[in-house]
Amino acid sequence: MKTGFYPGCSMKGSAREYSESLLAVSQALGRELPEIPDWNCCGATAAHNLDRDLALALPARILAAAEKDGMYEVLVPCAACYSRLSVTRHELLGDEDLRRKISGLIEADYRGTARVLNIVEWLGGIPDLESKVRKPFAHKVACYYGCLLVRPAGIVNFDRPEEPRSMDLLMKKIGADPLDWAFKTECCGAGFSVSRTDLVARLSGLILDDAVQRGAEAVIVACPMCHLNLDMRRPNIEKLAGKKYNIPVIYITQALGLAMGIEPKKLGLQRHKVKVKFTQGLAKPPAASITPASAKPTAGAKSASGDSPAEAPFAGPSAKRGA
Amino acid sequence: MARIGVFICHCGENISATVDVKKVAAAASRIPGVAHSVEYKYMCSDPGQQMIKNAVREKNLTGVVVAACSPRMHEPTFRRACAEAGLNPFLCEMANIREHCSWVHEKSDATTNKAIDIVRTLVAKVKKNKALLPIKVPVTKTALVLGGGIAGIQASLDIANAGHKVILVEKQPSIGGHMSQLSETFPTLDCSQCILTPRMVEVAQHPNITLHSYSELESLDGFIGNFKARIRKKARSLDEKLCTGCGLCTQKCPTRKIASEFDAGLGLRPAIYVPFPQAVPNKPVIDREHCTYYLKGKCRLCEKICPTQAIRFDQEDEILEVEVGAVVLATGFDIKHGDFFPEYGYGKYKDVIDGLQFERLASASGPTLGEMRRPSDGRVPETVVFVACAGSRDPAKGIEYCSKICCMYTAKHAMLYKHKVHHGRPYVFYMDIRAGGKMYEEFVRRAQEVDGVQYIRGRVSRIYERGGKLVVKGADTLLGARPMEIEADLVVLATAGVANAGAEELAQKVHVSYDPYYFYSEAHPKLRPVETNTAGIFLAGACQAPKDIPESVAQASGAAAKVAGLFSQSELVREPLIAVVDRQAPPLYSTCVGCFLCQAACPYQAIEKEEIRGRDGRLIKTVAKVNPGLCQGCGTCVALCRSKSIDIQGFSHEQVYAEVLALLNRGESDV
Amino acid sequence: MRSDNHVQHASQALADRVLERTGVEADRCYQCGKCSAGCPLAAEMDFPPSQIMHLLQLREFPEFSEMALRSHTIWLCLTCEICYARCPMEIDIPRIMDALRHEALARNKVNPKAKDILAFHRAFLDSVRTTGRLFEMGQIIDYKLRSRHFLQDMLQAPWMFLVGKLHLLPERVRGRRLLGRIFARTLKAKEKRP
Amino acid sequence: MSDFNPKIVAFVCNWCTYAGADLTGTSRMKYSPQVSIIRFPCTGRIDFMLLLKAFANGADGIIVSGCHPNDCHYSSGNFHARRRWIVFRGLLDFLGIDVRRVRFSWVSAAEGAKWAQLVNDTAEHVRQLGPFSGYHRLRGLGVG
Ligand SMILES: Cc1cc2nc3c(=O)[nH]c(=O)nc-3n(C[C@H](O)[C@H](O)[C@H](O)COP(=O)(O)OP(=O)(O)OC[C@H]3O[C@@H](n4cnc5c(N)ncnc54)[C@H](O)[C@@H]3O)c2cc1C
Ligand SMILES: Cc1cc2nc3c(=O)[nH]c(=O)nc-3n(C[C@H](O)[C@H](O)[C@H](O)COP(=O)(O)OP(=O)(O)OC[C@H]3O[C@@H](n4cnc5c(N)ncnc54)[C@H](O)[C@@H]3O)c2cc1C
Ligand code: SF4
Ligand code: SF4
Ligand code: SF4
Ligand code: SF4
Ligand code: SF4
Ligand code: SF4
Ligand code: SF4
Ligand code: SF4
Repeated sequence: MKTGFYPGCSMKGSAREYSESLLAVSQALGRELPEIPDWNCCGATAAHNLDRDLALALPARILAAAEKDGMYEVLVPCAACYSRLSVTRHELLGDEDLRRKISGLIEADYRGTARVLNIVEWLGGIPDLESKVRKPFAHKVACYYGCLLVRPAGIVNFDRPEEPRSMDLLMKKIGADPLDWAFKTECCGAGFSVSRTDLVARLSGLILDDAVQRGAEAVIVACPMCHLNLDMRRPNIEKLAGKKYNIPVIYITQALGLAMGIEPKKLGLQRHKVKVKFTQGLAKPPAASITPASAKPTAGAKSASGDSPAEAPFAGPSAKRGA
Repeated sequence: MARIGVFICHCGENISATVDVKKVAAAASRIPGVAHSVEYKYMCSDPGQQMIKNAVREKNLTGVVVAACSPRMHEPTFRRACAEAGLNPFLCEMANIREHCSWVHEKSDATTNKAIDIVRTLVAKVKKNKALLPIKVPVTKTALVLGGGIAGIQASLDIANAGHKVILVEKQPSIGGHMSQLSETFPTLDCSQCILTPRMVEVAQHPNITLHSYSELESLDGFIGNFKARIRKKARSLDEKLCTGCGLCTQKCPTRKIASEFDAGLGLRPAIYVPFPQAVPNKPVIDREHCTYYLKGKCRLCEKICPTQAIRFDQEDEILEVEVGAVVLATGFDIKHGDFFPEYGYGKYKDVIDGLQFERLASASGPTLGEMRRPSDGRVPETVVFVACAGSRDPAKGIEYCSKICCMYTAKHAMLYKHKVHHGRPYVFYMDIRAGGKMYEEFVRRAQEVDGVQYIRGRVSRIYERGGKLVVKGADTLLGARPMEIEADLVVLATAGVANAGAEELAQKVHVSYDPYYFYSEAHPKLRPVETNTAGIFLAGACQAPKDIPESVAQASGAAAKVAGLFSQSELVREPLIAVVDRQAPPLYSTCVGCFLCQAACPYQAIEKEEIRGRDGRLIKTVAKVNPGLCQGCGTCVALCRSKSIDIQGFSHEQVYAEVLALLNRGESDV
Repeated sequence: MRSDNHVQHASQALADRVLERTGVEADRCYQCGKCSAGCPLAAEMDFPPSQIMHLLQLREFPEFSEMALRSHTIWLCLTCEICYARCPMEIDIPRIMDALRHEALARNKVNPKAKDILAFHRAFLDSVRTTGRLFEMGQIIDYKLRSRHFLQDMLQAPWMFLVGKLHLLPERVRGRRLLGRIFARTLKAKEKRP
Repeated sequence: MSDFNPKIVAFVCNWCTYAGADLTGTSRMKYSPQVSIIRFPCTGRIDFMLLLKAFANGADGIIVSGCHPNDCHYSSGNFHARRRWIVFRGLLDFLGIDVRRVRFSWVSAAEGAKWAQLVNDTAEHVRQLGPFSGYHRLRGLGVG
């Protein structure tokens, strides 16, 4: 009974620090994460954009390999890969003919025994995470779930598609103050990072702007694609918006690692485009990480920080109204 | 031995032109058991009827078949004639040789033969007919009205004014229902309280109406004309007879920060309270969930201050038993609220409110005294977005139907807002405008043309807060579905109208059926819209489906007319064509095996369980029993019963089997 | 069973082909517009998602189906699933978009404005086909050749390399022969590229 | 076979189809005389053993007709009938009776013409099927 690990291509390249931080954290937690033997690319957006069978076959081969290796669940930290793998499992388990057809394509019998886990689910399943915290990550954070972690609800089925809370709860456990903000699940531009950088700059810009307006010190992500768009595409975003955003974008595992006292370098924080400045002392955030626009918190920011979604998601008179 | 008389009618030429009536009469006379067979020009004429009466007396007939027109036309005529001659009317049948024979076939032997077949069939049936006595049930001329909204109020007043007693039971401390919460009402924009309060007072003062407020139905047994109801009068924690309604207690109570139900959570009330100033009865109740004394054992300030010593902390609920002849359900509806619209931030942002909250904001008696101020910071909203169909027509949210009233009240809200904030900008996001009613379309047009409300056709996708404003993301589907954003100060959701939380429980208590959304089902969607499938229980108002005030009132008056009709006689006489369960001598008692398939199938909840006990009180078996007050004689149970233990009078197994055999020209002896 | 043979059913209405392949009924759409209101790229699209649904619904008018197939929309759709999550009729729009893209590709009806997007997808899959995994460096070069956007991202690549995010050599999967066969049986079998 | 005059029994409900057949008469529409009607309060009352009984005693065809769904005078009787009809079809098959000899239909009180049509169609249909000859077998099964 082992939990397998599917890194996915970007974690070997552009999102290297995600995998570095995940492995550092899992090691500190004493959890082994063996990689699925000889895994391949899940096909990402490109495959399902161009061919349905291919889009099912690539993930099916990965899952079949995991099954063969005796893995009963597979951790897929990249939200995009997670989506492809979940969708594939869902579709193949729901359609026997299709399952047989795809099994034929990948020359292996895919059975669907291995469950697919995203990073939030996996971390959420670790008991007593709080006790591992050495230096509370005492920062105001905006948890960014993006699209594929929570949607489509019928397939991923682990948090609600609007106003999700699971990541905020995790952040609370490590001492952070998760903000109530508006762009938790709005799209960052996803796979258009290279082909339509203009669109990515616009969509990601909206996300950063809201986080900054509400006084967030960092955006927490669980997807290399989100990170790429929000961090590496920062110059494009700033150019379009005509202003600077210094807010860092941090993988959930990096935040956790910092709280557990793991050395920033091991977490790959130096590889970010936007410098993560509160890596050492973990005390006060530098003023520079907040743009002038957020210096005077708006009414929204005030009420938002007042009741963080994790503890009182729906405070308000109408919710408590009697019959 | 049967002595059947057969009377064949010519109907002028209507029958005799195609059917050889003489031949039919001759053939009939040869059927075993037929003692008399004649034909005549007009059977329904006075001489025709007289012929039948004479024959019944002179020939000692045990049954009569009139071969003429459709029984739907003249069955009552001939049954009455038989009764007058001393023959039980249920021993008379009609053979339809006009509509089903002479009018639809050409003149021929085949047609005459068919007429003979029909006569033979009915003769076979009538031989198996049994004398039946009409069912008489006494009627208690008191009505129980459940729910004191506008529908319950109207029904109570109409019944009371017809001279009958009414017991009105209202769950809340005051009657008035949702209408009392409304500011102004469409399509005339007259003040809701102004037209409602006089009726509430009338209820309180009417000599024929007994009002039990702050009360609920415990149980209901019995059947039409003869119900027994148990009513729980919840403890108000004060002696209503002593309390003068001076209001000192409510002013002095130190526990004052409780969200007011009447103000839809936008205002506050004390622990001892009257829901609103015009309440009927105008006596407070102590809310034990919040009162400091009940929570912590200290305070009793109200007791000290009350000039009449009316407060009773140890008062207990009281159970009343009443007998009533009819029940009117008028328990109304609710609108959806709570955490069902996360993408709109409903329940999260203070300035995303629902329709009833807007009514309170607009009401001169509301928390802002009618000034348009938004809940979060009290500022006057400059831009207000109204979202129609919020949760209605939305299978994903579990509601497929249109809530019917919200298009109208949304137009009203936008208008009221504009009347109060002249420079304000009201926008309505809608899918369709449903304004079918007298002066309704004109009302909506006025909102657009005169008051300048901007209507945008499209459903809002998302609402979130940004810098103290609410960003509303919509699209105008009439403009290429281009997305658009409006920065609003206030958003009003026209949330779906839904059944009351307790609707299902109540339906089960009184045995009426309900639809998948827990709205009560009418007996027929077109022709019996105010009755339920349970005889003697009627519907009024929004408990049946979302509806506006005029419709609620019309239905309430309809229900009241039905009740008054029922109460117009002291006895209810019903045709005895109902089901009966087999009864036998011991040791069998009944062939019924107690499977109760029949009970589940009966649309009228007419089948009960009866325990058969020995002399020593030991339970021998449980069998089905038909309540003659409820059974409508549909026969569904009969077809379903595998042990053939339930039969229907007038359409019994024996009768219909005899008909089939006779029609196929096989005498009983042939089988 | 759903069929993926795009040509065989060409006489059938597009909406019915889509239904057959995806099980998603565009006909259930009642044009509320909530999808278009929430779609992050609706403003960029020639036909926002609700209009794509309507183009399909009018199945007796082949010219409308054609507009859906040739639309820029289907290539802009990010599969962000926002529309599906919020659609009151629970219509899986992204899935319809997938099916439309596949058909547009198979029938050579790709909107010219989608050229860069398509080039990127192809470069990506080529990389996967040959190595089994995405070789980012290789893909970027391939994409640049296809799209002819030579200057774009020139500034990013050296930086990525510096922080250790770009490798100069691809990782190769042992089972890449099998992957080659998978590609041959799927995408390649249907797509005829110049 | 042309001089074969089938015997068809129609089991109809009082509120819709019986009234519909009355309307056929009042409108003086003509139809085949091979059909005779037996009146029931509701299709829900129609026990399908009766249908077998009719076949066992020489009926060549049967019509069962009542109110349209949702129009039942007793609100749900016709749904029960429809449910039973589905079961009954299977039974007919099992007994070797051609299912086409039984017509299950909805005729409302306003559908006089539909009634005439239904009768003529059924008569024609049964005429083509020929006389029902399986009744000896049915009687052997004890249905008679
Ligand atoms: C925001 C809004 C605005 C509206 N504006 C208008 C308008 O301008 N014009 C218009 O014509 N209509 C309007 N309506 C519709 C109007 O409110 C209804 O038509 C009307 O209230 C229906 O009356 P009712 O008596 O059937 O139900 P209700 O008003 O709901 O009354 C039902 C009563 O029964 C009581 N009750 C419930 N359950 C029980 C129980 N188990 N036992 C005893 N008592 C019980 C309740 O406490 C309540 O007093 C509006 C509705 C809303 C939501
Ligand atoms: C095309 C169409 C389709 C419809 N479809 C449906 C439907 O599917 N479902 C539905 O629920 N409703 C439907 N309706 C509506 C339905 O017809 C009406 O609701 C219903 O007929 C109204 O009944 P009534 O008795 O009020 O009026 P009417 O049916 O008009 O009856 C009025 C009667 O009064 C008589 N009369 C008139 N003046 C006098 C006088 N001075 N003295 C004496 N007698 C007089 C008339 O001759 C007539 O017999 C439809 C209507 C139309 C036009
Ligand atoms: S009884 Fe009927 S058939 Fe005979 S005359 Fe009267 S209306 Fe005509
Ligand atoms: S103070 Fe006494 S009399 Fe006055 S309202 Fe309160 S309970 Fe009634
Ligand atoms: S005892 Fe309760 S109701 Fe009375 S004054 Fe005190 S808190 Fe108010
Ligand atoms: S009445 Fe209007 S707003 Fe209400 S559900 Fe129906 S269409 Fe929507
Ligand atoms: S179906 Fe027949 S046997 Fe069963 S309970 Fe009813 S009457 Fe008795
Ligand atoms: S005849 Fe109909 S109403 Fe009467 S008991 Fe049977 S099923 Fe119920
Ligand atoms: S949200 Fe759904 S129903 Fe509404 S327009 Fe879009 S696809 Fe159609
Ligand atoms: S899935 Fe596509 S169509 Fe739907 S909202 Fe996202 S981008 Fe728009």
